[in-house]
Amino acid sequence: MNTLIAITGLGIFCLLFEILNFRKGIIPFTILGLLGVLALNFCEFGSTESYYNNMIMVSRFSTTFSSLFIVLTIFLVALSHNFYENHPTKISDFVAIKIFLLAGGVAMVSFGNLAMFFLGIEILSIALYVLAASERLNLKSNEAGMKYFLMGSFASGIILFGICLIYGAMGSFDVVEISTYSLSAELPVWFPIGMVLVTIGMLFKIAAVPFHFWAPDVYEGSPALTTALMSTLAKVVAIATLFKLISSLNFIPSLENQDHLSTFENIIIFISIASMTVGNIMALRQANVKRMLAFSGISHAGFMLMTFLTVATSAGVLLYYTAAYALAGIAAFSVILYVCKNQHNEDITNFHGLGKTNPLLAAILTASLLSMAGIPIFSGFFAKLFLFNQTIQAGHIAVVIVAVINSIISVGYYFKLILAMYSKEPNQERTGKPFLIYAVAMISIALNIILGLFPSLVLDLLN
Amino acid sequence: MGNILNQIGIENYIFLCVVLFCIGIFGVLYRRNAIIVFMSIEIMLNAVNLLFVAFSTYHQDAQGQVFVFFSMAVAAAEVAVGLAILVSIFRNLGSISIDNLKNLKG
Amino acid sequence: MNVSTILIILLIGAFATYFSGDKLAPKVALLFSLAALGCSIVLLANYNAGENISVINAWITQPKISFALNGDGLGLAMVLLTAALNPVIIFSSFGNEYKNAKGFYALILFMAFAMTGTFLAADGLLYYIFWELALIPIYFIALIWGNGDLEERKKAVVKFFIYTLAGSLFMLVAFIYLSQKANGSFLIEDLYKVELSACEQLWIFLAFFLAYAIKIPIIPFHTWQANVYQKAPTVGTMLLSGIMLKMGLYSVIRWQLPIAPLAAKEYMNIFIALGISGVIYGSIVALRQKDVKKLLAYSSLAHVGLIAAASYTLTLDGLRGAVLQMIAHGFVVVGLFYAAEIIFRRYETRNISEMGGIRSQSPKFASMFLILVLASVALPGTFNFVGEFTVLYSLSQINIWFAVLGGSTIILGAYYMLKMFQNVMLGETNPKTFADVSVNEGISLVVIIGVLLFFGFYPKPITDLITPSLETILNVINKN
Amino acid sequence: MEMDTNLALVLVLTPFLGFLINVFLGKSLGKTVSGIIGTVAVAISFIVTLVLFNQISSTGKAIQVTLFEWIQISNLKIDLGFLLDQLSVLWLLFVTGIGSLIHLYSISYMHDDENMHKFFSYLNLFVFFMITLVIGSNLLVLFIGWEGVGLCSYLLIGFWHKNQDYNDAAKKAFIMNRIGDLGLLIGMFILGYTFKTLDYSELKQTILTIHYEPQIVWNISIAALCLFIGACGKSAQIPLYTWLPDAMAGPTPVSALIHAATMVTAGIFMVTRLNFVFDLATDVQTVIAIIGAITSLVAATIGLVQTDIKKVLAYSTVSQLGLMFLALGFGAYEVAVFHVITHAFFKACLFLGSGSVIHGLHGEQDMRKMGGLRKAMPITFWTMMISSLAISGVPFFSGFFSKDEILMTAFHHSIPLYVIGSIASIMTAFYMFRLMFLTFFKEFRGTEEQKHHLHESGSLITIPLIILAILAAFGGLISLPGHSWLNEYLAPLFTKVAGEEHHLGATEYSLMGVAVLGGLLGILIAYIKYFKQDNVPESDENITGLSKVLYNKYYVDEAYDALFVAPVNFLSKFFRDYIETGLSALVFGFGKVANEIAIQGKRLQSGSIGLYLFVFVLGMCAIISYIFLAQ
Repeated sequence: MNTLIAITGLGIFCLLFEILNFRKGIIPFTILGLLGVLALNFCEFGSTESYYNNMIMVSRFSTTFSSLFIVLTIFLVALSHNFYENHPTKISDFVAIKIFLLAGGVAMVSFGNLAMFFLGIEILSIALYVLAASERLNLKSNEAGMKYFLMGSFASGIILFGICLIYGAMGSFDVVEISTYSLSAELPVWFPIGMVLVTIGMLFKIAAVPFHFWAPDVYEGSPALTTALMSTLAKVVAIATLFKLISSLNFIPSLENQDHLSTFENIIIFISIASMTVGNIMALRQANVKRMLAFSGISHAGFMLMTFLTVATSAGVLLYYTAAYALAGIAAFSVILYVCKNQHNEDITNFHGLGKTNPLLAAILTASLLSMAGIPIFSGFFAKLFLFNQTIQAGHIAVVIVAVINSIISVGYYFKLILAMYSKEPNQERTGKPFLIYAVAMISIALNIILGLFPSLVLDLLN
Repeated sequence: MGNILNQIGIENYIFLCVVLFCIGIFGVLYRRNAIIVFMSIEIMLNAVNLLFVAFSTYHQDAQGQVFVFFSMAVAAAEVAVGLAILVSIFRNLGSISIDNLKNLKG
Repeated sequence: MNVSTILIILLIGAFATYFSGDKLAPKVALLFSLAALGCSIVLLANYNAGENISVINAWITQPKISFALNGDGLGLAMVLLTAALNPVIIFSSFGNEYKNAKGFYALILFMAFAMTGTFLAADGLLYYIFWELALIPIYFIALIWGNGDLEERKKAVVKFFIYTLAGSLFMLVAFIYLSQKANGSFLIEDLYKVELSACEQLWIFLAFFLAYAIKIPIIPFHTWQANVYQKAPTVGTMLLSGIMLKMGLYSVIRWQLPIAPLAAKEYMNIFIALGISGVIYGSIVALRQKDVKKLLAYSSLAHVGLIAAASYTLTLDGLRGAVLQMIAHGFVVVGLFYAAEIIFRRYETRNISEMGGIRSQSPKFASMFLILVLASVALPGTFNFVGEFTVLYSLSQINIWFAVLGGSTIILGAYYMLKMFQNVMLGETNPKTFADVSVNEGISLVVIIGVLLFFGFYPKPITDLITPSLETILNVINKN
Repeated sequence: MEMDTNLALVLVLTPFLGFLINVFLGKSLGKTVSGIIGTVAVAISFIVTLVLFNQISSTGKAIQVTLFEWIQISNLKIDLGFLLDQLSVLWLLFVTGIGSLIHLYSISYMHDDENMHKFFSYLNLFVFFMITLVIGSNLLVLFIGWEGVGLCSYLLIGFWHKNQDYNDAAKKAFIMNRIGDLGLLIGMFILGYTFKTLDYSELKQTILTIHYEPQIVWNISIAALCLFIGACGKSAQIPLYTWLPDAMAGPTPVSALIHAATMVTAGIFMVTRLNFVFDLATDVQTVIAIIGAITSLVAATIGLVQTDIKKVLAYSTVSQLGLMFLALGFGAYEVAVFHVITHAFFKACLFLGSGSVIHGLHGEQDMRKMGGLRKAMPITFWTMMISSLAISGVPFFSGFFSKDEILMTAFHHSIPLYVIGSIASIMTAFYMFRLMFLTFFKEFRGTEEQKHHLHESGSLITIPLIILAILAAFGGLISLPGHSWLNEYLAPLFTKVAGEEHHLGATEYSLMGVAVLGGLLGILIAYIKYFKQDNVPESDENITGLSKVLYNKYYVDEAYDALFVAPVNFLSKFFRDYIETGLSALVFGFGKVANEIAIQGKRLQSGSIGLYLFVFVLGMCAIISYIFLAQ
């Protein structure tokens, strides 16, 4: 709870700083602030209380995920220094928006009431619409914003309808009450329908097939930093929320009662397989790196969805996977931000010869890509390992086989980028070594590897 | 209130709202003018709001009606952002037909 | 002092090499590889003294993955092979100038680290991790420092990487499945204990087989080999053919057979036949190769085919012969590739037709090359003969025809190797001048030849080293 | 015991030492010195052999020396050890003896060659391996020597390595030998897992004590057959004989030492060594006899028309070897051994003589360009004449006794083979004297300046000739019909009673007569054809009819090329160009498919919001209907 308040306060402060005309300080201040928030969040760690008659429920799940979000936001904020240095007027707004977005995210994982959940989603989405369209004069950015906005609000319409039906069925928005009702023998059919609608809405947010079409376009169009944000923070928030929604409303058991479970699981399996496959295969032929990562994100969404086959036990795995994925993503994007700083596009050609001009960054990008591809000692590998382990335990070995085949395909495009970096001659000289970018890249990849070497650190938080 | 509902029956409200909602959806699907698409989305939201109210009466419980305010506020905020984007698109493109937004693809 | 020391040395070595800068890198790398060799010899001494040099530490609790290294005879033998070849390989590269040498040598050491780990790992997942790690350095070595047209090279290398990765991922699935059966543990002992139905065993066996057949390679999974050997820098080729192939063969013995013995027994003949057809196929294809490295690639395809066939016999002789032959082949193939490199340094070509008449220019080199050639065709008195004899003998126990067909390597091998020798070394004096072998080059070759001849007449130390652990593995195989 | 070990080691290692010295220091030592070193090294082993011979023939019991365990195989352990018994020592005697003579000869013969030290190092290496082959205590040690001598013959045939034809000959020799070696290996395997040992003495024990189930007998026959294939390879029997004539590409001393006296007899040695195995495989013995007979005949017929002096000798060697195998086929091992020895004497002498001729004519080998050398090089002439008489089986020369015994044995077992053998020996007499007449009689047909330089070779060449000639003349004494020293000496080796002493009855004498007459007949024909009518073989192009077929060796080489080499090469090309490419195309295929799908997929990602939302709604409806309307 305090975390949420603190974050919001921080956002407001950012805006104030602009007014007090104290731009220089914004980034460091925010980072410090966020670190403080992180500390605060750790204090709440382990405690499970609910505030404002169950509007917010702080639980182990919410705190751990919130801290992940905060860490990611710290990185993103740090990156935005370099990103916005050419138009300083924007900086406070955009930092502030990111902070509010974080607030939305935290609200989403720690909701105790569907109203809070809806609010959170909307805060997040609206912030994202703004960020996506934030380059006013760039048509691409506008288009991205528009597409995201239209489809996003459509999706929130669906979600709202779902919530409404749930309410109709249960007569309450309170998670606890719903979860108790949902176990009762006979339920109006609206409840599952509502749940499914909400799920679909969330699947849109995490860009799972067939609700994924927006992702590549929006990722490509929006400013690189926003893309980074979407593909890491936003995706993680969405998947975490969906997970919490399904687990905390006892949706699975209630389905079991109406023996819809198998059908629901089939849906999940289908969607996750479809997402992996479509994502990976589509990524093969992409020239634009952001677009490629969008598709890779879709496939990762597919992987993450596999955790929904074992909701009861796989919170920790989900956390680990998201952490690994997001950290790798941050590292990758920080390099992309550096490379494509003054390019008008993010084509793979921009990366030619990076291995010669900036060996360190090239190494980091390689590492993060390898992590996404699931090569050992990078946490991406262990994430996949634990995921497969879980899924095989649940007896869905077929899904694992498909997943394996997919991770083979994925190597194909991840290595296209690596090849470009190492086997081509540099086609531009890259000047300057922006400290923050290097720092973020190194820290995030370091975290990624540490996670790989000591997976238990994170894994046991939720087991 | 309750008795009216008893006469009419909640199902009809649901059907009505579903129909409205679908109208909204179809609007979104088939209209190319961004403004009208917005409006269709609004229809969807309002259909839901109506259903909220209906349910809240059905359950004899105010939460639903409160929620409607939430959703209205949120919708307003959304549309504000949306319109802002639309304006800048209009500035750059001179049109607000969503068919012109096909540069990002493949 | 336990086996982890050697890993640490190599890892530190990799970093030290990278940070020592391009000038020093080769020396530092050599230094550390020698240190590793020394360490492994000390370990061998301790092991023979009956000291326990294995390591086991808990690592990940859920699922139970432990950092377990198993220093038994078999593992040590392979580690010794790696540790002994590594300095030779590094030293052999001193004649060449590499741009960004620090990265190059660091990668070599890192690869040595990974491969050593693979040979030592006693935990399924740890093993898998090392197995994958070994893949990355060679990828970059071949990609960045390789030769030939870039696009071609890229195709070859990426194919190699994806292909091998594809194989090993299925192995990973198999491991996970096994660990489920072994209630969550990846430890090799637990995996050995797992009771599997025949059907399960078959699938597990096939999953492993895919990984190993691609790595070894057994036909028809060998398509990556020749191209990568040709494109990679000779050092990379040496690492690949000298040590990395042996990872696959070693794994067959250490993991595949004991874990799925029923399947191994059931389908023994099929897999032996595959291996042997590899022998014949490889030899025949080798006959008409224009590129020395490609020819050697196919020749080693033939040899490893024989080794694989031997290990699938599930007899003590088979396994022992396989291991002996692995080591012997490791040395001889490194020597041959090095010889090819020496010629390349002088003639700037790997095309056999552009060579010839070297013997009259550099008799020393010619003689050494001849010895290597003879070793690779398993002339008695060379280490390879010991291996090949044992291998063929074990095959003859299963079915005399296996021995006959496998033995055709004696004839075909002699055919293509001598043909190659004749076209490369003999004939009218070559117009291009061939500077006599330098001291550095000489040393590497002499060391290799020395090893081959010594163990050719006195293989006992190695046999005594490996036999006990092979027997234990056999006991696991025959437990039911 | 200790003493014996040291002796054995000295015996083996001195040639090896010589090899090392010549390899590493040869060039600096200078030609003569390296030559002397080589010769001395072999001479020493010869002396050692004499000592051992003395000891063994006195004590009569074999010396077994085990150095250390070599190869461990679960059910049979293989030591690196030596077995010095009557057979091996006897073999050593002429290997080292003739070896040292030929070394001596080579000092002068190779003196003009820049790589003389290399030549001697190879020769020494050869002797080393030959000794190993002979005194190995088990089949695998024999195999070391077996392949080792093969290697040396490869090196020496290709000694002038700038000439690719020679290299081809060398390669051919090595590979054909390898075919045999595979057979030998397989034979070993079968013996190995049938009797759990490869050690001669143990093997003998087991085989003699074991009681025979059909399976074992079968195994034995198969093993025997495989071993015989091995012997065929080394000893140039049909079908693996074609390498020997080509091997004449090597320097003449090599031909004398390796391809006449010693290495090619390794097959006979091996069979004799394993006589207890072959005795149990009677049908295999028959095969051996037949193949031997046929080989001797075929080779002899080819020999009739050859014009290259060394080729003639080469084919005669093949045919003589055939005769030896004929004897082996009848289990008359001692007879075969006897002929091996005598043959070693006179064939070595002949080769060296021809060498001296070639030397005198500066490398001319074509008999059509020789003639009338009798006056120019009398010693060469007389020595060769003696040897020719010996090989033609003229009475009281060594060849007479040995060949006669073979034919007698043949007569006792199978008349047809006897006939074949006799015909072969008649031919032998003919072509040998054809050679003699063409080379030494009438007047010189070479160029003027060759004629000008004609001279007798130096003493280093003539002395060995003379010694060998003497041996060729009187070598027969070691096994006179009636009371044969050799048979008694070798008796302990053989399981069954050594070849029953032919008590010289009427048959024997008549047989002798026939043989002698045959020999004389051959000589006579040659005399008439090449002395009286002194016609000279036509130059290659206008050779016709049967003689053309013979001159081209029945086109066997061509046949082999067509049957084996060509198909393999075709296969190799086919695999390389089609299978390989096909396989890799298959692998790349997966990637291609994925990419194709991706390209199609990009179409769907058309950028139109309408479409996206449409799919969205579609998906939603699908899901809901699947869950709720499905049942």
